[in-house]
Amino acid sequence: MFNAFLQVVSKELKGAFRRRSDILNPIWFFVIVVMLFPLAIGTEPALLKRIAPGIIWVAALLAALLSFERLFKDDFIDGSLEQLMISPYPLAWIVSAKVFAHWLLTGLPILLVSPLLGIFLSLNMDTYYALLLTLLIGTPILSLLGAIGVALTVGLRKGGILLSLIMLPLSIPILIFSTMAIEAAAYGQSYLGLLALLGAMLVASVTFAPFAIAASLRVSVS
Amino acid sequence: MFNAFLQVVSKELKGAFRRRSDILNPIWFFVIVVMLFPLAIGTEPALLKRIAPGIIWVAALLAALLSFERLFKDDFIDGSLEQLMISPYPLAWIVSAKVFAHWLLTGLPILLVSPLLGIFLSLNMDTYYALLLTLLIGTPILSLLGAIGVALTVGLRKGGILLSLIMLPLSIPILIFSTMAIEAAAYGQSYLGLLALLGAMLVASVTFAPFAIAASLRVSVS
Amino acid sequence: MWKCLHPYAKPEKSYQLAGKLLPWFIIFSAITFIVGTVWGLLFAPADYQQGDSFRIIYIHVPAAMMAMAAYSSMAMAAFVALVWQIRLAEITVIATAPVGAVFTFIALFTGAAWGKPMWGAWWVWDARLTSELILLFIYLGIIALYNAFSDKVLAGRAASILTLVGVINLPIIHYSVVWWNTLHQGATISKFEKPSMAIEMLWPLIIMIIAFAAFLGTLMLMRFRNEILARESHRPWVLRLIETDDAQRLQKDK
Amino acid sequence: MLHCKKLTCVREGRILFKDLSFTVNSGEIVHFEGANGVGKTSLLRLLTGLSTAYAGNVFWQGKDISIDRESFYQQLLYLGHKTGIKAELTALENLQFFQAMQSSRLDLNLWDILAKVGLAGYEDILTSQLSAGQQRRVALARLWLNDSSLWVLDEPFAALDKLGITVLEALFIEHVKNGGIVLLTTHQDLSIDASLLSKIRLIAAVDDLYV
Amino acid sequence: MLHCKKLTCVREGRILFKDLSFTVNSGEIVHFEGANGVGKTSLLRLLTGLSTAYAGNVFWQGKDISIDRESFYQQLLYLGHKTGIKAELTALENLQFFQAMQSSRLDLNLWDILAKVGLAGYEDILTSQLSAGQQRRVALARLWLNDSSLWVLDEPFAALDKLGITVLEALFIEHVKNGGIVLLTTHQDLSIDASLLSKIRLIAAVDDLYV
Ligand code: HEM
Ligand SMILES: Nc1ncnc2c1ncn2[C@@H]1O[C@H](COP(=O)(O)OP(=O)(O)OP(=O)(O)O)[C@@H](O)[C@H]1O
Ligand SMILES: Nc1ncnc2c1ncn2[C@@H]1O[C@H](COP(=O)(O)OP(=O)(O)OP(=O)(O)O)[C@@H](O)[C@H]1O
Ligand SMILES: [Mg+2]
Ligand SMILES: [Mg+2]
Repeated sequence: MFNAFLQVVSKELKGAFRRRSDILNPIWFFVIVVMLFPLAIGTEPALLKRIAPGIIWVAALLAALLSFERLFKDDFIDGSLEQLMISPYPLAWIVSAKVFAHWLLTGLPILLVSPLLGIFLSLNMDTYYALLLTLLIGTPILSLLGAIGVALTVGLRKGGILLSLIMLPLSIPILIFSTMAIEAAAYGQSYLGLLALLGAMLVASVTFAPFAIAASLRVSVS
Repeated sequence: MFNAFLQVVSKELKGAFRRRSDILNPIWFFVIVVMLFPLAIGTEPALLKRIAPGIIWVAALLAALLSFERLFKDDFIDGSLEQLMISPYPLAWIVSAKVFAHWLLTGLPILLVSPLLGIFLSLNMDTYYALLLTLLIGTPILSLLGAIGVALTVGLRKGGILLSLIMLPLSIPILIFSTMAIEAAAYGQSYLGLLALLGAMLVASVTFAPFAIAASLRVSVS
Repeated sequence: MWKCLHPYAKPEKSYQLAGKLLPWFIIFSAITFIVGTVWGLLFAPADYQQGDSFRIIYIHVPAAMMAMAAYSSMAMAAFVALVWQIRLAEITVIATAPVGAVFTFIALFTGAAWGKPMWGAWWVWDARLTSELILLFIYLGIIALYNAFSDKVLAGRAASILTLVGVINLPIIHYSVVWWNTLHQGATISKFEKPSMAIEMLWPLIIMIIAFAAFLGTLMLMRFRNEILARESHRPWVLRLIETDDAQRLQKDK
Repeated sequence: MLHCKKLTCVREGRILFKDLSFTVNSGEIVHFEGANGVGKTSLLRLLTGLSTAYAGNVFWQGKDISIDRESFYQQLLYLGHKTGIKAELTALENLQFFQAMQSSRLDLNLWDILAKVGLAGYEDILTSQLSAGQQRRVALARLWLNDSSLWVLDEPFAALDKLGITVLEALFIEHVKNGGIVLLTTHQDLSIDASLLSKIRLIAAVDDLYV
Repeated sequence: MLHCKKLTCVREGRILFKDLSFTVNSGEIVHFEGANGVGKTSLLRLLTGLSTAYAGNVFWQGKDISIDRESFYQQLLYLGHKTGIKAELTALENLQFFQAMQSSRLDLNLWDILAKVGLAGYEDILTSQLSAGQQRRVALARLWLNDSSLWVLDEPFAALDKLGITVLEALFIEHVKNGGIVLLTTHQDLSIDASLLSKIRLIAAVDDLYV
């Protein structure tokens, strides 16, 4: 059973590496956003520093939102999703693997490029650490919640818009807690409480989301 | 021949209305971005006002970037693109129709929701007019340039990332000129020169882009 | 004019021509490199403000200039490729792109390394820096597009189209960033644009620029030859070439 | 043993079939026939549990399939119009995944199987660059890999050339001789011995009954 | 009259066919045969000008098709593996678009044509909700609409039931009797009179020649 998990993850990763774009896209999206903002808003370092965490988190959220459509859509179109649904393993377990792979492909790259962003947007060390921690805890939650939304909408033609309608309210709390934490860090205050809150949300979503995703898929792929 | 143009446009629109998401998505994306920023950055009106034009234009650019993949991709997958390529009308003409429809579905909605944004981000009247004008001239250029990128990459598996890599440099001048014009407006200066420049770019791209798009399609769909 | 060039539109002929030119380019760039480097690093006087760190200019400025020169030659080749449908011109385009990208990267890297002591930051959103960064993206886009096609003939054509679209945009980008930037803040770079450079500093710079140009030519020729061989690898003339090459090597070994 | 009890299928308010009951024993090939749009695909999807019937139940070895999905799916192989092949992986990688996920026959050499379906020499080409028939062959290669007893195949012969069809029919016969079940739809005639083959013909309701 | 001169097709460095020349006169049906992956689809795409040959030319009425595309395309109808039907439009809307774009027969009643392809009653259902065979029927309905003389059809019978195939064959015969040309691939046997039908059989190169 654990082997099945690994197989699904490795297939996803293989496919993504083959396509290349799936890996680079989130990173690239980030670079774009971070390049565009100074160009559009102006180049005062003080201003940039002020809005940097917000920009980065909004970018992370948008990047997540964009990559979600892919999460089950391609599999739905080519029939692999059906095949996963009739595999002899619990569907919740299989989708956990898919969500994990998705996080490896979207959340992790964002973490990895964040030092670069720090330089471009002239963040200081403390702020940067807070940013990193919130991204580390927040992006898996985004992936899990997003997957529910995708699972609900995958069979529908009008998927895209519905997805973001569903996703947005779910993800706003994460955005708010995270930017609060980062701001606290920027002012040298403690932000452990906020991190703990985010952590609790992560635990809850890891526990319950897979079942919600599996149930949603059974409904929408029929 | 003009009938063919209208037919293509009306087919696109019909399909989009059927899917619904294609119409609402850009608007919705806008609303999200504009909602998220105050949440992420903080709600000081002075700061928001300062960065509002930048945010709106970046959002417009991202929305355009996201919608581009759709421009030829669906048609490529279901074979309609091939059919358009063997239609008895000049391909440059047909793709103009598609780009025009695309602008109606992405550029126009952005224009239509912009008053709302103006209110949300507390823009004053002059700035708002400048914003509207730059969006009016700038978004068609984006659609035309983007279409070249999409046409080059539509047959490729790694399309997504390549597209934004190609698109980004092409769209930066528009972003810069537009935000410059809006800022000039905010300081009460004249921005006619900048608008004229944008207008010249629009004329140039309307003239040349269709041929570049047609040539690219002949290369990448084969 | 194109008539007289026509024989060279054959891959074999142009492969040989490039082969004949190549040694001269190598020799010339080697000599100018040595002269320029020695003069610039050892004999040119130190800057009265920046001390010895200014010497990075001898790499930075030539690299930046060649980054643009490479693009101009690509653009011309792309135009020829698309209008006259000459495949060798396409080959020129993609033979040049990676070289240009590397020069651009060198300019960016040396600039950033210079900027840290001078401006106190690796990166500022200055006009020149921004347009150089965008140039790098354009290069990367062309290279990535070329590599994304599995059919190299189509790939060459696609890359040529993109190059041409890029060249129309390059001046626009240039001016847009210049204006954009001057609106917000004084040109950061202006303090280095002293009315004139000391003549002892200028000469090595000019020599280095020539050296970089010759080096650019060398790399272009080499990659051009490689690309032709790769594309024509199963044509008789290439097979013959490999045979004779092997034979010569065997003789040398003996 | 597969048993359907009073299946009714409704799509978009139109009744496709009503109170359909039948039993398939091991060792049988069942060919579902019927004109385009009569409901063959819909029926097969009901049998696999991918969609749920408007009314009625499907039983596998006497147990309702919607109750213990996992153990039913251990026995099931379904190939639909959409084949579930990843276009960005090679033929070999696709098969490796299926072998690891759904087969207990980990000993089989995938290269041999690819050779059997006529794809020797194409192992390392992305599936997207194969021809229509070759893509279907990649999907069908799973039949050789698999040890599940119930095969549900929706138009397996689509895009396949004659040689391919012959090879496949031989495989079906071997499978049912080993006690398996094959349910398939196709618009082409099967050249399988009538003793192994039964046919179920779906007919469009004369009066379009609306629910 | 369609004429090919020394066509060579190379995919991924593999020669599919080399120096292929043939001429098709009006009033002929040509059936391209060959195993999966031999290059039938690739050949048809060359004939339509959708892809460019590695070497060789295609002439329509004596003129190279890559020179005056528009007037060639006035005479061409191509249906590939992918049918070019929009899933989010209804059958009727799809046909309306084709009628407006590619046909001069604006007088025809689309409802009649839909009835002819067996889709009466399905006009207003989104194409995505039709069965596989019904979707293909929507695409094939274009044949009734069209007045172009050259039909290039890549596996038109895929997913089609027997009745559908019979109707289609009759249509082909009518088309060539009116002076048209039909080029098609299919893995099924055609029941068309041999006097109208010619076959071109592609065979895989024995030694995989690489360019
Ligand atoms: C990443 C950072 C940098 C980039 C991308 C960059 C790019 C460029 C470019 C494109 C040129 C134009 C070459 C030409 O005239 O054709 C240039 C010239 C020059 N750069 Fe930089 N530069 C950077 C940083 C710096 C720094 C930090 C300094 C010095 C403190 C510097 C000093 C110069 C000088 C003196 C010239 C020659 C100016 C002239 O004569 O026109 N650059 N650079
Ligand atoms: N997009 C592509 N890129 C690269 N190679 C391709 C592509 N499509 C097909 N090929 C290769 O070209 C060869 C011929 O493919 P083609 O689709 O023409 O075959 P076909 O005769 O139509 O087969 P089928 O009967 O399966 O439809 C195959 O070996 C295939 O691997
Ligand atoms: N996704 C769907 N949503 C709604 N109705 C559908 C859907 N798919 C099929 N139908 C309807 O159900 C009916 C039966 O479709 P089904 O795909 O089962 O036919 P089929 O017998 O498999 O036909 P074919 O031989 O063409 O494959 C059709 O009339 C079709 O309109
Ligand atoms: Mg079916
Ligand atoms: Mg084919």
